[in-house]
Amino acid sequence: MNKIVKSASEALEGLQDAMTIMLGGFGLCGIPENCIAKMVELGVKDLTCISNNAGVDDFGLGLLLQKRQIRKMISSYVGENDEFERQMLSGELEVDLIPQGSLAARCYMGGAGVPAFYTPAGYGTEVGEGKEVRVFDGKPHLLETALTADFAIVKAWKGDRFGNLVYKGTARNFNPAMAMAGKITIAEVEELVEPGDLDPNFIHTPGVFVQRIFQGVNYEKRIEQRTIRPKS
Amino acid sequence: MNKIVKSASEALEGLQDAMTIMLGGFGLCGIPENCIAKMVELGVKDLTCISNNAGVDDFGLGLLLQKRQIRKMISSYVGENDEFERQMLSGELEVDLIPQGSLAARCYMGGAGVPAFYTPAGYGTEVGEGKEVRVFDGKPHLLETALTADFAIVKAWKGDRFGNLVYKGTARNFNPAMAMAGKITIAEVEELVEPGDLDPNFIHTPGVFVQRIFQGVNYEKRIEQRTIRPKS
Amino acid sequence: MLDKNGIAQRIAQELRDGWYVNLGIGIPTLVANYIQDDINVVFQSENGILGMGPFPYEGEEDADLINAGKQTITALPGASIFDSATSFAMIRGQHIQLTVLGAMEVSDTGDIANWKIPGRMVKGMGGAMDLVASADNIVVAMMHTNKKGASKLLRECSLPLTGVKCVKRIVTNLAVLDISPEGFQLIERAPGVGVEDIKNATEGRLIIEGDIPEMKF
Amino acid sequence: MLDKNGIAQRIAQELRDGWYVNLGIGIPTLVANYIQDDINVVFQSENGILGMGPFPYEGEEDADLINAGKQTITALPGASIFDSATSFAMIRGQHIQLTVLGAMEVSDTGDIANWKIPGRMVKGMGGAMDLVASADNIVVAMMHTNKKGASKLLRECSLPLTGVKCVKRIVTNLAVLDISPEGFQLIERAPGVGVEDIKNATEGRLIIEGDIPEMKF
Repeated sequence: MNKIVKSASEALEGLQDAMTIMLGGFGLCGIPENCIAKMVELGVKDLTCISNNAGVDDFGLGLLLQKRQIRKMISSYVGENDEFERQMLSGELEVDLIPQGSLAARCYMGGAGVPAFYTPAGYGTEVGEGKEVRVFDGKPHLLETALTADFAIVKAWKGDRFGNLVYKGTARNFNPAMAMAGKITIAEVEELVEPGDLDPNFIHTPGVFVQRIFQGVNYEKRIEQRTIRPKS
Repeated sequence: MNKIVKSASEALEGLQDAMTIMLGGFGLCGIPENCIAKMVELGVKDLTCISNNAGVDDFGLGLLLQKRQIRKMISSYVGENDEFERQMLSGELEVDLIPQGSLAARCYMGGAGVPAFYTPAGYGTEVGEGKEVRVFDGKPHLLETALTADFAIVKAWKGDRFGNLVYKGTARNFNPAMAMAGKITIAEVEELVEPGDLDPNFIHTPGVFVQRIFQGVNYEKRIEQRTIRPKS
Repeated sequence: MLDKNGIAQRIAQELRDGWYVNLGIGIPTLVANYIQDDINVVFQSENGILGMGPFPYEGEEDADLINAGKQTITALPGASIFDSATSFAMIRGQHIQLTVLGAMEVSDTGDIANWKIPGRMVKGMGGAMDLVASADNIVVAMMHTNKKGASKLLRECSLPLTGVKCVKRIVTNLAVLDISPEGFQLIERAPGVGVEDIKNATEGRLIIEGDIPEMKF
Repeated sequence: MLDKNGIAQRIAQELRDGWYVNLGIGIPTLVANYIQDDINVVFQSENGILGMGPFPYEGEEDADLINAGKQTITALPGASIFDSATSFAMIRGQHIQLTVLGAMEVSDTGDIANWKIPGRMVKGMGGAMDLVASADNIVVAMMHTNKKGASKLLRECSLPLTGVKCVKRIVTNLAVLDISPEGFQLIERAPGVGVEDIKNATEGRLIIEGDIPEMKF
């Protein structure tokens, strides 16, 4: 069992125009930097990208937006991103905004084989328009459907050749749920370790969810809001 | 924030006849031995117990069955248990058998605020009788509802006074999902540790799900099927 | 009349020992500065942490440890980190006792609008819709009126909704109000603010019963 | 004619390098003894482990490390342990490539009955209903006939079902058969077993096309 590929290039083999891609990360934290860079280089286009955020102008998914490789974004918050705004307002970019918890659950359910579920989030708002409403215990809920993707691309801290992954800090975020929901799941990791180095008791993503894994290079790990307190 | 109670007795304060109780464990592995023993002593009765299994005649939930404290069992597999069989056939004990994956998911969903979801398990069988069927992607699914409990009682390896828990090996099983689904969740642990001793990155059950925690005593950890191989 | 810090300070009085609390961006974030010494609360950030601590000292920022506002943070002893699906399982499953968030408008039936202004760039709802649909206890921190002086406490929201019938309490620069079946129930006045001031600044139905005490700090 | 070990050995040939496999209790468990040297498979046990290894040496049993049959096991390097909800997320989400399980009856449309005999004590379906409803690839390991000599490969199951239209392949002491739209498609004969023997032992529709090869070991 060896899921190791040499590089982002090999990991992305089979990636085609118009595919649906999930990308882990929250803001710029825990994003698959190597694969995003390679996707820019490959020039695939008309992508549907499922990602909580859309990066900033010059980093993260913003890089794909600048090259107009994304046709549709499925996100919960698209933050400060001038190019995103321009494309959205001009109609070049289709945008589907989803409550963050529903987005996370829809990815998890997609990976877990649950095609639909009920959640109270978004009832009575435009998110609920056209969706089935059902009342449970006196409270109205929306029927939400699962999401899956042709490729799910996640970033982890450490991984082994079985595809077992551990994440660091809040860089975990959407990565585990999306790892479950890819037809092909690619994990880029900061460090490849030997099987057995990761304690089986403390693995965040079991290898069964991962098809390809590689050790990334040159992580920038940019900080969006560097907030500090004075040493008193 | 201190959720530590002195004993099983204090942990079970408020437990009353006819309540619904979830109990973690798979077979006799990872069961809350201290709380079960205390429940026998307290003599609460007419309980509805949600647990994957029903113990054996003289251990685990079998102890509560022997004292006829359980009115209804919700389980996936009730194994080798003569007293269980006798009570079930005589009609003293009501039994609701649920596919194991649906049972785990129904507890998880109960904790996660998802009142209902669709699963393919059990479609076309007696498990599906009376349940809504809906076809997704050509495949029929059953609508299953979430489970919650007045008390969820779980067994963990280590825990701290915030209620953070880690489990050991396959003693994890149903414990994390049930911990999420209790109105009051009690964790009995083999070892209480100081906050910060558990790496925040590797906590299985975040403390928010746990209301009471105590260090158990005299764990027997009985093995049901002791299987070994010869040293070659 | 209160400033933003005053609103945060008043909301801090709502916190109870042992509560898990989610603070939204803006005024709600300031609430953490006013926790009373004798209570312990745990802050959740919906990107995946319980036990969020203060900002790091300079040089100790960790790109892999941020809050939902994308700010660098620290983790306190007893913290736990989890993924987004688990985080919203906590929220949706009502394991978080209190959510404090800002609003552009609130209706007197407890509807809230805080994510979208038609004609302006939409950034998205983030976790707000999940939070307001789920939490038992939702306190809104907001200014009573907008920059033009128009009331933000309305009979009905004019902006696209974030959630319906979900707000429990509103703390503004002028008052504390609860959502009652009959409308905004006036609970407290801000220091130096009269009932008439609040009446004038409130478009929705306002219920005033007996003497309305001034907030205590 | 095959014995239980022979059935397991034949099923082992179905395994492909890199597959994740769930083996049920009984004959399926024996499959693990016959994995070819040149392939790597990972065994899942639905109580929460991937990378299940052989039984422990005497004295090394760990009460906290068991399989779904409640037997003490070991974990191989690269194993991972998870909770029941995650385990069935894997199963339901079709991340496990092959499920092997026993059956009391199979119908020629792929229905399976293996959990309940009316009038007898019911032990429960455990994970079987989730497994058969989800797996892409379900192989049944069973004896072709029951102890009274009656066929267990039927036109329709008489016992309560575990799942409908889910079985892909059946390996018995007599034959390998696939579920086709027309019924049981005979694929291979067990050593020394003739087509007539299989016909006589099969109550459901049996499709025999061309020469039926003997199993190779």
